[in-house]
Amino acid sequence: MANKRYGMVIDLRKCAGCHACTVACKAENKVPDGIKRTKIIEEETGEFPNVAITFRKHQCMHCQDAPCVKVCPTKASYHTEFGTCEVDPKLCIGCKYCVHACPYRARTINPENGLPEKCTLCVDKLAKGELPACATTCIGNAITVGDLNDPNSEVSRAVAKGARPLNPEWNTKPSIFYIWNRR
Amino acid sequence: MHGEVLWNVYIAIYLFLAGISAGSAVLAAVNQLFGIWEEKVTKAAAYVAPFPVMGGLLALVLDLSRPLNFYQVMLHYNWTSVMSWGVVFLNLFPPVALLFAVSHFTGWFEKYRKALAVAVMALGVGIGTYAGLLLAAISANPLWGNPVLGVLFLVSALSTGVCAAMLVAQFVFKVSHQSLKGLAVVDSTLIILELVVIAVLLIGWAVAPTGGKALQILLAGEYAGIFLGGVLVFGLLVPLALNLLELGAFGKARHIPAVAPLLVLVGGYFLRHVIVYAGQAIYPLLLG
Amino acid sequence: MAAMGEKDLASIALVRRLYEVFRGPDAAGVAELCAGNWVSDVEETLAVLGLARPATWHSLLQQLGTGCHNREQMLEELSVEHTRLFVNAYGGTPAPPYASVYLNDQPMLGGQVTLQVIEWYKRAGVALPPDYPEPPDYLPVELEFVIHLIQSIPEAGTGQAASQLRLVQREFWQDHFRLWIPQFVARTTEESQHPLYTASAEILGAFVQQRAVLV
Amino acid sequence: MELTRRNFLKYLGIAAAAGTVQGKIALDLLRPVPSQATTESNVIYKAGVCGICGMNCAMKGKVVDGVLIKLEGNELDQQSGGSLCAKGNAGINILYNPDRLKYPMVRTNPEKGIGVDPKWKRISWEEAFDLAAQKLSEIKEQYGGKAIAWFGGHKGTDFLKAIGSPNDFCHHSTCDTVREVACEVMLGTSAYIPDFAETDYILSFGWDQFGKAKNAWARLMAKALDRGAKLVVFDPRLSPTASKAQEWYPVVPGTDHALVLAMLNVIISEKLYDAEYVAKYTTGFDKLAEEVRKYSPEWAAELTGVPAADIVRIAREFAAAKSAVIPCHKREAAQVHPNGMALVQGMIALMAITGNFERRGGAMFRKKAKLNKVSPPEEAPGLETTIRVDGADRLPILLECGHAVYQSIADAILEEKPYPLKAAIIYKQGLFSMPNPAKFVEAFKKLFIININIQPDEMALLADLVLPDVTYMESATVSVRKYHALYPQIAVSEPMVKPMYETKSRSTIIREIAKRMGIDQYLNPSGSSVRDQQLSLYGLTQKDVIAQGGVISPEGTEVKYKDLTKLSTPSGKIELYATRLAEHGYNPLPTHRDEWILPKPKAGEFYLVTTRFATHRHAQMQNYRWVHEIYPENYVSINKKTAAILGIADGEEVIVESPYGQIKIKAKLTEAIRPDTVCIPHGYGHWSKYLSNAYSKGANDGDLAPARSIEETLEMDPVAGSNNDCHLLVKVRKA
Repeated sequence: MANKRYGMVIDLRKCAGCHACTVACKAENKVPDGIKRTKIIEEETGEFPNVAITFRKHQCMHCQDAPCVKVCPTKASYHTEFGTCEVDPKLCIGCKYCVHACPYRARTINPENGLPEKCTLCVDKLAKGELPACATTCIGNAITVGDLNDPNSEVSRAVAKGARPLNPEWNTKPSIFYIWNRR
Repeated sequence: MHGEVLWNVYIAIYLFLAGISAGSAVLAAVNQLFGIWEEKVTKAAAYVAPFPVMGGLLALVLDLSRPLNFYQVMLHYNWTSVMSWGVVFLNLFPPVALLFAVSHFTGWFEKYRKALAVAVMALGVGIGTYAGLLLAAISANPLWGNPVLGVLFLVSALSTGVCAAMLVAQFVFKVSHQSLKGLAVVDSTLIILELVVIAVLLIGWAVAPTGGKALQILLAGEYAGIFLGGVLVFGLLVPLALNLLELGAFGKARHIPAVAPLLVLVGGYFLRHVIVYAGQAIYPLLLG
Repeated sequence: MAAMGEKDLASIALVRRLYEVFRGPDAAGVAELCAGNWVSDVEETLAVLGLARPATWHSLLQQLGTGCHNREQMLEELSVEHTRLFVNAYGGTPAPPYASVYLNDQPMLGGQVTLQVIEWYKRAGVALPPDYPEPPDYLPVELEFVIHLIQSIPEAGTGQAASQLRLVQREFWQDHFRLWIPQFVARTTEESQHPLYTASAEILGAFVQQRAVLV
Repeated sequence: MELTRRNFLKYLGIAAAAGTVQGKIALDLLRPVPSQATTESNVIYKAGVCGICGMNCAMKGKVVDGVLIKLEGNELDQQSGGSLCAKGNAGINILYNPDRLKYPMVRTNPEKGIGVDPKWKRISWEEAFDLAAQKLSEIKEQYGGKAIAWFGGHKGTDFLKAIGSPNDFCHHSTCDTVREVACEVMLGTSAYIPDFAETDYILSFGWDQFGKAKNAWARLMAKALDRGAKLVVFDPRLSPTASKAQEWYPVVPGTDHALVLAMLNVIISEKLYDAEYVAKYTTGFDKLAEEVRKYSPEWAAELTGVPAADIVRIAREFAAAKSAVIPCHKREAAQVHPNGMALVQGMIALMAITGNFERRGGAMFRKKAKLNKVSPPEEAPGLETTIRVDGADRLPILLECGHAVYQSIADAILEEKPYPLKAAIIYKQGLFSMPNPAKFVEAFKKLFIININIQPDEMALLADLVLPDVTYMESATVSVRKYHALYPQIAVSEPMVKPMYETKSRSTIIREIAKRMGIDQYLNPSGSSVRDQQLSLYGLTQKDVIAQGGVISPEGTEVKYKDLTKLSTPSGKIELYATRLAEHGYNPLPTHRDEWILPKPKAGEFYLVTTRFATHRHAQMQNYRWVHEIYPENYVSINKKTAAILGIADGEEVIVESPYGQIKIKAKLTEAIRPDTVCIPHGYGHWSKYLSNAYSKGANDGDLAPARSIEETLEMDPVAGSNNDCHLLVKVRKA
């Protein structure tokens, strides 16, 4: 089993909602027209004048207990040695079960090759010791990437300090954590 | 806002055809084992059983976005995936059902017919149930993620299977009016059961925290017409009424041979269509 | 050294004539058209290749017949139409003559498709001069590459070099050229208001359809 | 064998005889090279400078086989800090957009106007240069050089000088002239930089660089917030910046000035100011104190809707903070109102009396690196006249700042006052940069227009001659860090890829035209030798800087503080009482003028504020796929409750009408805006059908703006000449 678990802590207090991550990802990963692997979701709560807006970077959560991996009939969806969720194009038959099973709605189908299209945490860059494209370009420095299984990593420390995943009640053990906006 | 449709009409067709096969297989097996009606009924149902699911499999392959990799699903299994279980059933059912049909057609392996019947019934129930469970396993989906869906798909599979067999029994094998009446009783029972299961589902959604969306889309949203009209009224209530007429519940019996089973079949398709489409429309893909 | 067959020569001549059209009109080109050289070469090569004349051939001849009385005006018309079809047009350029626009995951130039084309050129032993301003997947460049492959394969004989070239030719045609040209042709014929471009696109489409099976 | 009879062999130049052919046809384009079996690509990184916004972030471009694959920020650069915004990342779209202008073109349709197809014809550069030179020479001959104008970026100043024209136009009066002029007269420089990295307190009056994603400022403000700095935002809408603030006050649009004055009043009357700093580094404090005495917090509360107690508290917090800053960029909501100039004066005074200029965490002066000067080989003969078409000669301080009056040009052209304009070279200015563009279209119909442009936008459609420009990814530059230069720094770029198609740089184009007019000796030299010459001040060449990572910091990266007694103001100090304004007969103090406060909107009427999406710069990015996809169209934000009263549903089309025009646009209902205010993001409504993605998406807020004549401008803002785009009320109704 993989003993690394790469994940991301996204500090929503620093996220300007600028979409640089979305565009950098498109450039890095040649994501087809009309599809985004990561995107900013703007959430407004409250009533004027007590209103808050949160910009949240949304993407594949790289769950450790991933519904997509669980439902894939051919084990094409799997965890890499970095603990990220990945799709093996050789095994994938394009049944789309994973797309429907993902509670975060973080997958779609690439019309060019029929494969599930989603964030890979730029696993090829991780393998080279580089950071994902979104993390390097983030103008608010809101994105930290590291090994959650290493208690001394910056991400682990942020999690220890209270960074939370989205919908932990789904028990999918996501590897993407958020530090929520204070307003 | 509308969700992206990734599972389209092919999947609805597949679910529908697989259900017919499952239902008629169970009917054939039950009559084989218990001899409730004349043998022609078994024959009719046994002849129906293997074929729709084969058409369904074709539809399934057409739905794949990587159809050339189709064979991988038979080489690699993932036992946490309901779909892999389905693959097992789908691998075994057609040959067994075909064997059963051949046995009735040619009279071969008559000795093993009962054993075949047991196998065909088990696999039929498997196919009839797993499709619903496949959707039910998607627990994040407020419409699909409901285990009762497995029961609904099974009951509907039996109902459509019985109706398909009824049509063949009636027009190809010219079975007796008596047997048809008996099948109409079975069909009516299944329809009532299906209505009860639907009621349970609706109540389930009504009390579930996220079920409101499911109710909204089925009862008031863009799929309300097809669900209320196509499934409930014309697919269940009208054929039930026709069956009851047929059975003399309202006085003099009359013969309206094909209408009720046909309506049940059409309703059976609509049911799967609605569930497949509404389940996708219920919330959008976030990364489109 | 194996010689090129008649069909290869005709293909080269035809592609060359099409190349002249898609590269854009100039006074010399109009002179060729009006002298009838362009038409007769195309007719002859089509006959050798067993390809039919396109449906718009007759109207092209008519247009040339009347248009050649005022060559300057004809050049003007061709220029405006070439610009509209292939450069910048009101409502979006109908048929950008760049493969990447059709084949990239994203509708823009550059990207994987351009890199692939560069690789095929490299493997076939050709390159664009550094100061050539158009991108490598520009239609006239790819047409020249088609010519290059046709004439260098027989020349390379039967050795490893020849099989390498044949492999490049097969990849270039199957994974690339035959995929985007039909789209380009469809868009051009749909939008073109001048029979020279309609006819040339139709001929290009027919030629690619025929030859794609052979390579 | 029939071969011998084939005519086409003659065409191919191939000799054929008796069944054999000899020769090979020569290729025009492809050249033989040693064939390579390898499929390995050759990846290199090139040094670049982003050209999308004025921040000019230093970048690295990943280039494979001459194809630009990806852009990344250069971490050596204090502005980019290693990151790029969405726009910067989408730069590749600009380079490789199929809609791009590729060759010189002339219009063949003489009719011009909105929605009229110019019916372009590709021509050669020779023809283009000849045509341009001939037209401009004719006009110069007949009407004088002054009949020729340059629009955009002051990049044609030398050309205008060479032909004797004073008409050098830029867009700043619809943008940031109030800030520039106020800073010039009080600080002797055109801008200051917020030292977010160290600050403890940030006060924003509509300033929203989070929302606009200006790289360094957004990044450093995020850092400030992370460090626990306090952010207080006054903005009629909950902007992205406001969404990060501890306190947000939805102030009445156009009234921020009253807040600043009341805070000055509190700080001075409660003696919370830094008396020692004031005495040492400022002049005119007593006059300021006298002026602000009348602006009580209660008075401001009445105008602005911000409770007096909060004004007092914030003023005290601001004064007590160890360091505090009021960032001010341009075109913030409050500055597009006639009190805008005084507002910036007040902001500067507020920071000055609390001792926050040139202090850690306060407002810093730009530390711009020097370069060796380059000048033309020959001095130009001089201007024909100093009287300008835009009337900027009547605003001496604005002119000294090097700017123009933009909005007045349309009327001047139409009325031919003070003299007729006949031709314009328009570079980097879209039609949508102009307020009330319909009026400008009418004006432009009267001119011969040469447009140097990258994409076929509305300006290109109005042009007589379209000349394709290179992008910043195809050219080299020496770029002095300016926007956020805490220490002197220079970034150098090289062409990442060679210029595509037949595009040429502006300097080449202008030189070729000038050559044909016989005036090229008056132009600034350009090219790589000039860049080397500029850098020779540091004993370096362009290549050396690129070898050092593309960015150099000649004096190190330490922040050095400027002596605040040696400023470029007349007194050398910060002038709270701006003597330069007084000299010209203007009010030197940040006096509030009640008559410039808009009347309260009646039912169905609204204040208008504008913004722009983080993914777009002005009206220039909407056609680029990666960012287009994120915000394909704009909308008008309306408060949910107000919309309910008007019966407007979310996503429904509405008509927004101002005294100057109307637009049809979708409504976006939100709680994040004042009920009496609507907000429209800028840059949409493109009507150039050549823009395949942006065409007809959304609407242009500029259609609602006035293009004020010079007389109107002088009445509202005689000092900075700003257009005050949003000094109006709009009506909103269902479409």
